[in-house]
Amino acid sequence: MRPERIEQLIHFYRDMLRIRYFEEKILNHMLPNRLFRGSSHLCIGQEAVSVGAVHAMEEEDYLFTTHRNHGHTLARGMDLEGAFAEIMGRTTGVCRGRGGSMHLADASLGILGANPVVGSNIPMATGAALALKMQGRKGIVVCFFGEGAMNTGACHEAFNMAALWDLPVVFVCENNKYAISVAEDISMSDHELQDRAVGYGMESYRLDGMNVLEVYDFCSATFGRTRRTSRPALLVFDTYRFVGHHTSDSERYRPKDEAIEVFREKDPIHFVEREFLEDCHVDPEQAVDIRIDIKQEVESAFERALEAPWPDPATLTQGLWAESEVTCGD
Amino acid sequence: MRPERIEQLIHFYRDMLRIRYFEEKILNHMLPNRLFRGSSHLCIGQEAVSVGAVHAMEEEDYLFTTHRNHGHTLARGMDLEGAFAEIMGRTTGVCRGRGGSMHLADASLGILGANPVVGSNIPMATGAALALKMQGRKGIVVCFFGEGAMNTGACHEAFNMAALWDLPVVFVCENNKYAISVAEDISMSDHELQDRAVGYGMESYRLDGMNVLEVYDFCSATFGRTRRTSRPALLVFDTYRFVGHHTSDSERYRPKDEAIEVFREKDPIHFVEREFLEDCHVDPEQAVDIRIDIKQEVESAFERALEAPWPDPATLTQGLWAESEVTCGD
Amino acid sequence: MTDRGREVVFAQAIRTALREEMQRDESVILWGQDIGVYGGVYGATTGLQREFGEDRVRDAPISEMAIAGVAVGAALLGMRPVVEIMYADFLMHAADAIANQAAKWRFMSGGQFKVPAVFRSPAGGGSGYAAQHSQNIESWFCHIPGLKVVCPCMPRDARGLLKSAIRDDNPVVFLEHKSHYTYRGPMPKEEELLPLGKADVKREGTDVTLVSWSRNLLWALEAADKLREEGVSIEVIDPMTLFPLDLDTILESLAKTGRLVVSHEAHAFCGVGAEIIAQVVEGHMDLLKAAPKRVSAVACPLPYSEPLEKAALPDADDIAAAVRQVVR
Amino acid sequence: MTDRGREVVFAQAIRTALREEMQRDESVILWGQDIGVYGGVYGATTGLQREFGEDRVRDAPISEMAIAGVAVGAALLGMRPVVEIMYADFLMHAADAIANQAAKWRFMSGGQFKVPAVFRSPAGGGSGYAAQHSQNIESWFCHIPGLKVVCPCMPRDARGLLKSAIRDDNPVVFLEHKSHYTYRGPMPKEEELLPLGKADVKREGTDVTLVSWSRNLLWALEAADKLREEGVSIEVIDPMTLFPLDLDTILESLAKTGRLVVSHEAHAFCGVGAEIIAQVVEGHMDLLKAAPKRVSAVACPLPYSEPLEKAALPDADDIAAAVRQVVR
Ligand SMILES: Cc1ncc(C[n+]2csc(CCOP(=O)(O)OP(=O)(O)O)c2C)c(N)n1
Ligand SMILES: Cc1ncc(C[n+]2csc(CCOP(=O)(O)OP(=O)(O)O)c2C)c(N)n1
Ligand SMILES: [Mg+2]
Ligand SMILES: [Mg+2]
Repeated sequence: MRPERIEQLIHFYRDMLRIRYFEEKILNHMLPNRLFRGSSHLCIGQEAVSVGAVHAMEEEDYLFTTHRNHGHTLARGMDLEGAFAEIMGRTTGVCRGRGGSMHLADASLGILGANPVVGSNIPMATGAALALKMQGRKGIVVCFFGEGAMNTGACHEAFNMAALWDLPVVFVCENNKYAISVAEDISMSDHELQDRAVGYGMESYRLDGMNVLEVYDFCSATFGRTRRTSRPALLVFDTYRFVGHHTSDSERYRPKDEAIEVFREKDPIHFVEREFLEDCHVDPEQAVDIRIDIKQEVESAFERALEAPWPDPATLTQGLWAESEVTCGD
Repeated sequence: MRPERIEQLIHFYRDMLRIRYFEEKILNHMLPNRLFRGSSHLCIGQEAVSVGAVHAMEEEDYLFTTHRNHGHTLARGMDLEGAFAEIMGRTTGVCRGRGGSMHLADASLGILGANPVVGSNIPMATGAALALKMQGRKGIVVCFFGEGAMNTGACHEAFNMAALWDLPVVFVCENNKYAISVAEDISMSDHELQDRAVGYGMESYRLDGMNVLEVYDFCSATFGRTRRTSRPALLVFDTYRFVGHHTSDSERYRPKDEAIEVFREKDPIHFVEREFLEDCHVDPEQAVDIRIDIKQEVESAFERALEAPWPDPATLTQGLWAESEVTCGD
Repeated sequence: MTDRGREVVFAQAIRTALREEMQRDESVILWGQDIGVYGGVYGATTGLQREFGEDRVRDAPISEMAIAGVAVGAALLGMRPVVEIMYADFLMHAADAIANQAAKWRFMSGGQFKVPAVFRSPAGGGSGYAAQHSQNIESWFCHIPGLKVVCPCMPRDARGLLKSAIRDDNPVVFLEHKSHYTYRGPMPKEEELLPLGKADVKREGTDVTLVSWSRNLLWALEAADKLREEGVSIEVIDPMTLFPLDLDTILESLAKTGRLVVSHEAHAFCGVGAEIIAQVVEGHMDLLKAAPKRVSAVACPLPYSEPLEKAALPDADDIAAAVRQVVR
Repeated sequence: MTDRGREVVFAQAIRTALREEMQRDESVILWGQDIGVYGGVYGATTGLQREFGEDRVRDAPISEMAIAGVAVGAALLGMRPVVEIMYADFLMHAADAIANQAAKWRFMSGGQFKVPAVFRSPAGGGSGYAAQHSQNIESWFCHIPGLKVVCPCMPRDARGLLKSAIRDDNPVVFLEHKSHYTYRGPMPKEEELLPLGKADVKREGTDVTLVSWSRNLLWALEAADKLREEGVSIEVIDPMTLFPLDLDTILESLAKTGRLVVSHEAHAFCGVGAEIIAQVVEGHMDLLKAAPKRVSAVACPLPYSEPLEKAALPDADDIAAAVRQVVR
């Protein structure tokens, strides 16, 4: 492996760890200590897709995500403290505590938002791509969603419109096998998800979502093509969610050992450690150092977030209405 | 051609003429004389699909249609007078004047209704098929819609559900090339409409919709298979609407001669006369007699409808609420 | 009725109604996301798939338009589907099927068809699910002729009303409060049906008529308790069914009290509170000794953060303050 | 303003607003079904595709969810989409994009984004389009914080308000009446912007305040003319924007008249009429000398047949009758 490639891999490794530790903090600390409300949807097991795909994006690109957004937003560089604070509902949160875990957004990073209404981000991403195209800008939009979202009418309508209007958007479907408790075979008549693009004449591929370099390489190629041609594409990545759908999932719907077994075999972080770091002769000490380093980074962001103030109820409706610049005659 | 086949053909011919004359009455008489309100959507040019498909249905089957429903409802045997009266808004109309042209329904014939909200009949037909299946009845549901409806989210969601749950419903798409003014290539990214079924693993075919016997034969086979297997299917028939989208269409969107040329070449009624009646050596006099006969039938139904009373405004809200049989304890 | 029954949680009351009706009538069938093995995200259908099988209790894809539209079609042919839309916010995806189709199919056909479908959905805030998982949009469906709308609070009522809704030959939107599934209350052992369109006086009183429903009714009762100590006697009315609305029960109460406060968790603007006040003043202004008052959510999307959400939603203190104003 | 301008039809006023704003601002873009060559089913966009090209004026597939959802996304990145939903009834298919996304995106992000999208749609009955092509559901959108809702009647107002709606940085639902596109009225030649949220007194009067909007305003004016002959002086107020509602103008009028009638074509139950009455009585009951009244459509889906449709919809006679009741 070339040195730049090894550098890249280490970079990905750090990012995947950062996401993992962030979410482990939510699961192991924030959950038992009731430090957040509603529910939080973790992507433990899916980090390779987040990191591989997001790193294939350019600065001028935009992304839309879903309720399961920590991987995408952190990979794109969302401030850890701002993300933690948001999930805690603090005023220093990235959305000033208005959104919470399901709604992380950061305009400055091109994160146009997380949409927990399943499927509804797909037309919105398509619209953002239309804006880029009409403005003659060179970015593309990357839209993440789960396999369950492919059954929504919104998905279908947007796929057609994106393909019809040649819009620079890439749809990244993370097939983690479940939509809450509902496995693919209970909700989809056909399991070749990439075939859903056939009726729109849209390019589509199905790939392994556990190998971060493969995800990165394929996304780079696809994003690049979309950037050049302004044609949309669908990428379906097979992955797996190791933890519950959200932080209060009984997991009654899957065999007890399924997650453990898939984890043992396929954890995308172990995968990097095993397959690559060993192969590339990276010093194991270096991996340990990285882990300690990232863990520390996450911990300290968490601690700072915890000290942040709560929003002032007097500011409740602030920011609801945009000040308009309309000046009316007479 | 075997004698039964000739009989059948003559039967189809009569039915197609009945639809044609019915609609010509709307176009040439009711429209200039303002005998109906809102708009009426004519299927002149599409009669072969209506007649071929509906005759392939069994008595125990049900059908759902759209704003463009005269072909389907009349082929299924809807009373001409009741249909005219409905379009005139009379109390003797099939829906007591409540529905009008866009809403023809007749429960006694298994016509579950016409749905002018494009696409919305598709989940409803799917639901009716679910009912048949759960009740262990042997019928199937035939759901008609235009190619424009395939772009609706409702269509997508219902296709998946029908295929997923193995429901006895056949989706019959009449591709008449336009959705109001919008041609296929302006609204659909891919023009192989039958491919829209691929993503659901649903059987689908694209066929000529101008040859009534071919429509009939293909539908008979498909409906029969769905009846036996309880698996849905999609049939796309290529056809053409010779008149405007509705009775006040400027038709600005298509070349002036397009309709005339397609009509000259493909009118499904001429087609029967030319290709079959000649081939089958049916006495031309017999065809003339049939035309006179049907025209008379349509005329007299129209005249009777015209004499029917208007609904009494005092009955306005009648029938809104179903009387429930719930008896509640003290 | 003498048997108050045992205490059950709200979810159990819903489950009981579903179970009883499914046992009674084969045509009652359910689908919705995660209602099978998972038992529904709020546990309202736990065990029903095991008891009644995968045919009658189906997990559905994330396809709200079809979940609702398929229900309408199945109802036309004699089934009694009771579908669950996981959050009431997503009724917006099912709005065409419910408000354009289910509500109108019978009328448009001149009375040929019936649409005995029930659309169940958890609504409301209070648990930090933020703006897109917390709405109360009962007024949308009340605005559409052809639909009945039910918003129960007490477990016993929920069971009795859901049973009636299932047997009703008209489409019913049945809204449950998502932060209320673990609320406990008595439920009689024997079967009980409650009529749709009949309000219930939850607390008798003579000074003020306080109308409230769904989980918000708890805050109304709390305010009534509080104010009793201050010497104000409040009659608390739970309409339970919002359409058709039982105005008579409210008017009867107003004849005694002359003072009206309506409180709901939904936004005020074009909410059901506005309708109740309008109906009262239009026909019966003479009954009023003071201007009526509404207590409802602050006009903004519901925020996630706890102090903000608390500030946005009405509570017993807000209601008590409004009551104090009308008795002043 | 001195120049009353020439007479134009309502459709022309809409077209003028669109054209002027498109000329002024490249980021104004349109899509919707049949708005290109066809010019929209009611002619509101005739010629715009020819003038501005197929990129800025796009025919859309029958995909209301995406028509609206794509608008939200494009607005986030600085475009000003003005989309047409062919009939307001189909806003139900777009309800999630409008009410869950457009209305909330800014708030949920803590104010990071703006959603300057306009959702235009022909609403209303009166032409025999029956139950699924005739609804007035302005109250649905008024109920959702984060949306502005505009329902103009006069061509001049429609143009001035649509221009403001397009320039507004918040999402606006802009409802036009489908039986009203050929209604003629004066429109000034020069550009004119009218502020959202400001009512207009269409007729001054001293005895009764009559609030009405959209096409129904014509019946209100007709009733006012009729009653003038009977010696009743009516002040007719057109709120024009329903959210935010200009209550002040109504209250000012009530301070003179003490009598209120609200008339709209939408159904009464949870309609905007209920809201106006509720706001008036909640805070200002002392202004009222008589019980307020609503005049609106009969509570059933709109029937097709002419005598039935006429019976179902409010008209000048119904309004006049209500006014006579309040002045009695
Ligand atoms: C329109 C809509 N319907 C239902 C839900 C409830 N819900 C939240 S997440 C989820 C499952 C989503 O599955 P998938 O798209 O595969 O994403 P994953 O959670 O697996 O990442 C469901 C049904 C929702 N949020 N939005
Ligand atoms: C949901 C919805 N959107 C828009 C319309 C307006 N509309 C009525 S018919 C029609 C075109 C339908 O085209 P297609 O499905 O091809 O059927 P056709 O009219 O050609 O038979 C449209 C857009 C509608 N009725 N419903
Ligand atoms: Mg999934
Ligand atoms: Mg067509």
